[in-house]
Amino acid sequence: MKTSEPILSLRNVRKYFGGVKAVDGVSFDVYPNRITGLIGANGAGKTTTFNLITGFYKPDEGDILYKGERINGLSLHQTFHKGLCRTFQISRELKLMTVLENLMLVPPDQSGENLLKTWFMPGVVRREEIKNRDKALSILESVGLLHLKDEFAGNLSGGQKRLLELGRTMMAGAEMILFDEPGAGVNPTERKTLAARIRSLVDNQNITVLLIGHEMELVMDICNPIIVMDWGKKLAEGTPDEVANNPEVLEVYLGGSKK
Amino acid sequence: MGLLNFFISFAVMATIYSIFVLGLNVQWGYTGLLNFGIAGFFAVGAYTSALFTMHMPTGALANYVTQAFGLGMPFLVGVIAAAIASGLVSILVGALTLRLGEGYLAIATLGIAESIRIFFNNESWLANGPQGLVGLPQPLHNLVSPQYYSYVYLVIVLIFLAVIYIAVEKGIRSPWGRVLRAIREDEIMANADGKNVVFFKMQSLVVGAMIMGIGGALYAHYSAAIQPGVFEALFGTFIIWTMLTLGGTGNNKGGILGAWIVWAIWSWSTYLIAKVVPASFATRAPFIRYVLIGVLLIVIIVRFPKGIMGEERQVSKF
Amino acid sequence: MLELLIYGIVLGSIIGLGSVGLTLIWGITDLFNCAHGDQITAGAYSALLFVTLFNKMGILKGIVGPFSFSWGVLVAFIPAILISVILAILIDRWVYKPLRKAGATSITGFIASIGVAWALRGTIYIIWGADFHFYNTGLRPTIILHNIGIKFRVDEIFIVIISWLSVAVVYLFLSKTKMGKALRALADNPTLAQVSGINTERMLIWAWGIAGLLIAISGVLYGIETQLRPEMGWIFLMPLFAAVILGGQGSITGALIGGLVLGIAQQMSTAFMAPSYKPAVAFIIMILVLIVRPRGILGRRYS
Amino acid sequence: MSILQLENIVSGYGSMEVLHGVSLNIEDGKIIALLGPNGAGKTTLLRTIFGVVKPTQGQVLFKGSDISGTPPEKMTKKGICYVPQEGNIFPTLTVQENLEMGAFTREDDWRLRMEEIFEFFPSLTDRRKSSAGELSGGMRQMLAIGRALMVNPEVLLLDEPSTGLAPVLVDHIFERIAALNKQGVTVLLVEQNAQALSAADKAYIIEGGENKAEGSAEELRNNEEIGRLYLGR
Repeated sequence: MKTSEPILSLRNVRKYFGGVKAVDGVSFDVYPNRITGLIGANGAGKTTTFNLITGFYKPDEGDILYKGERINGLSLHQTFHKGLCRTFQISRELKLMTVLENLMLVPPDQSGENLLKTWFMPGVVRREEIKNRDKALSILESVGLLHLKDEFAGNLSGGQKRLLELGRTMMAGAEMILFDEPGAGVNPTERKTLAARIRSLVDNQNITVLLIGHEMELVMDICNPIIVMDWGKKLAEGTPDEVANNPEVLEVYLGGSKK
Repeated sequence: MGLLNFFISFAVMATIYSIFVLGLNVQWGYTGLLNFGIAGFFAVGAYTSALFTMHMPTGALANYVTQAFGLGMPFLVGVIAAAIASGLVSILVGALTLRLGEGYLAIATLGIAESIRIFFNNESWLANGPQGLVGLPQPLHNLVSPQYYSYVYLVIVLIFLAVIYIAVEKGIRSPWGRVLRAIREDEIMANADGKNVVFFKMQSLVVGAMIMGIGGALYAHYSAAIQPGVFEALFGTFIIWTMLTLGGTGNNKGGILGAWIVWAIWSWSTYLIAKVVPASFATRAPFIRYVLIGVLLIVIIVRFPKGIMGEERQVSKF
Repeated sequence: MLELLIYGIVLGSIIGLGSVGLTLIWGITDLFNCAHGDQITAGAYSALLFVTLFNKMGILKGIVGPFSFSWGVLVAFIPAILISVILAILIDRWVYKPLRKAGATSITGFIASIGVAWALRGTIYIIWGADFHFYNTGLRPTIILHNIGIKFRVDEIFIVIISWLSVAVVYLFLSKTKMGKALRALADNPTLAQVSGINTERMLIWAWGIAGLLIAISGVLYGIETQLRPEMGWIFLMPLFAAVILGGQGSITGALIGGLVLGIAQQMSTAFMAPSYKPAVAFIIMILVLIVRPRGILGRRYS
Repeated sequence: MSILQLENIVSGYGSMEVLHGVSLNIEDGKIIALLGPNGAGKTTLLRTIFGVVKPTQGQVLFKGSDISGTPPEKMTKKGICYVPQEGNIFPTLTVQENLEMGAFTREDDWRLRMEEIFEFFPSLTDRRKSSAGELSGGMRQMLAIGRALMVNPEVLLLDEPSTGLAPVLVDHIFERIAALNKQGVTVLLVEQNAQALSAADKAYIIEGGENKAEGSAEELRNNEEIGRLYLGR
């Protein structure tokens, strides 16, 4: 199963908030071109783990290695520039900006982000904008939001916001994407389409995915391996079958009624 | 003739206020930075330009006026120095406050502006303390006779307004402005999209503050006299907020419109109050404006939360 | 130094009392009320109105015990509180309620409250003018403790006791009574409070009423300690904001501690720099604390 | 006999209409599940029943009398309680104070009732004095339901009580809901997950603010089209 070097490694990572051990000594590896699942109950520390990886929080202890490089202590925008892109549990979109603007914001290091260049090198800025616009339009077409390109992002439905989020990760040109509950608030049927799109990101664009999910059918279907967290610790790790039959996981997480 | 003169001096002040509104719009309208300390940047700009362009007092005057320096430089140098000084102060303010939440930023800037005013009031060695500075040089003043000077100055401030307007519009409609608006909408999201939020907020704060510094300098040279009392929160900060809120937050044209409307109400009300109110009450009459601007602000907020002109749907130009 | 500490505690108690009402409204409605200071001014002047009236009528002119103020001032507390409570409730009905209905953000409310502040101050200027006023112009008796070499005014004992008593009453009200708990519930989660059968609009009247009560008391105490002028509340607002932020949103005990910290720091600072820098000291402390503890000393929030 | 009836409800927020005419019939003593995709208007429907949102057309009948437009603070007195999906506890209040707030509209003594609720959710008992914000997800959900039960409601409206819980806890919550129902409480349960069907007597499916299907839990489970469209099968 371990065909290559891990792209991301956590080594004994801890994060405490006051007295609460949100993440309590977690270690795992994520291998390239796979969808690794991260499951566990609310409060198990999954989202905090994401926040630690992407630099939203600094770990109190332990190391986070991305492609062999220690990245703990970098901030959110710095990990983005390393090639890590994340989504959020509750869709966040830039509400009073259009769908197209939401995507055009994403490409890193745009020369038009330098105020002096917007005044003195308008030609360069313009050419780049046209390039980014065309890329954004083609992504919108592929996720099926092209007809909404001039709509305010805040006016999209729950499912459309998830698609916009997906488009955003495609726009980022990231090597690894961390999805925080991409299926939340999406009905079971739409969820299947979403799963297929995530699958195709991995298969066709050599992207690595780490995914937090609550919907067992989604996670069991597309993730391998799966990591189970409970009370800030890693409880189990393995293939979907191994996890589903792990007695400890059955007891504290899945319960008897599940397969 | 009197009415025309009145109108021209009204227009000069409305134009200067339009410049302040543009500065605030960069900070609040496009980035969501609650700057309640405009008066502080206003004061820094005005005093810097005054100190750069005036000469050190000599002779008998030196006994009554103390100031740290007087470089006697040209008007334009004063304005540029005002922008730079105001920008530097904003970097200091930003370093202290930009990591705080939005409400905290508002109160911190309010406090800093008050502190700046207290500083100018207390430290007489710097700019003559509470008496302030008088006799600021006026550019091109020998071009026309003094009673027509406002006409010349109106042209000068209009040129400044036009240049600043174009520069701000260029910036806002480019990817730079897009990042600012993204920060306004959702800071964390902008950060997750790889933008260095603190750095961009700092840029917005500094650009806005430099514009306010220029506004302060233009005001100082027009009135030719400044003292700390001018830079109180009503005249220096809240009237500008009223203008932007009325005109339309996040819309530069709307902001300028708001500046002209509010300043019209403000200056006409002085005139009207003076006519209507009996002479025995004259000392208290100016305070009717306090009530007026207060009630106006409430009515605007309650009736037109988005202002006269709202933000356009598509801001980026590509 | 000890003397400055005592002055600091007096000032801190007044700041603490003033900021409790502010933090209460902030906690419950999410509104940072910029008019709080000017409402304090209005409270102080409403008492002045009645003190002047009593003096004209020639009643209640006797001085209370060892203090500097007359019985008229003590009696005037009652109408001042009434006026302040009604004013607070009316402002909420006329300004903030429409904003709530329109779903406006707390920032919008903050800007509107600036409008309220200016309107109130302008009105006070128009009625009473810009001059200073005093409740009583007589002597202000002092106590001198010779053995430790400090002196303070007798009034200050009264001020400290009333401040602490008022804060304690509000604290007990919020933690022990059903109405108090409902107010805290409303601060925590307005929608759920409504769902639980709590009439939120009626509770907000209570909240503003309590704020009005505290405002009047702190206004009159502040007037006894110093003197009355139209900007008194606005200038006072700066340390109040700082105290509330130091204490953490909605925390009563936090506001009191924040007030004491600021009062002491401000008075102590006069040993090193000009007294007119006192407001600036408040701000520097506030910013420093916020950098270390972004939610204030006692502030906490759950997701 | 039906305890709660919705007739052709039209409602929404401001100019945005979410429900375009939904009818439900909730029988006394049953568990009714309300299923449908995200954005179908399920939460809006609960909020409309409870008076948080006022219907622009149609009627909500409780025991035969029209209660549409009654403000939410009066609903608990009538015997209807509502547990929202998110923000369903007061985080800085203690567990006990949370329950006390549930009894806000009771004028009689509610202490006995509080003890009954602690018996019903025993794991809450040793956390009485803790701030509710410190509880785990499962305990929060129990507290939220406990708060609603303080007034002995006849009808309980639950909005996705299983969200974010471990499957093992979901089983537990559904088991408690069934136990409540045995005590005679009528439950209207909004859910996305198909598991709700096994707990319910009857289910309605709504989509796009309109009724799509209804039937016994059994019928809907065996209907292939519904399974494919709404249950992700």
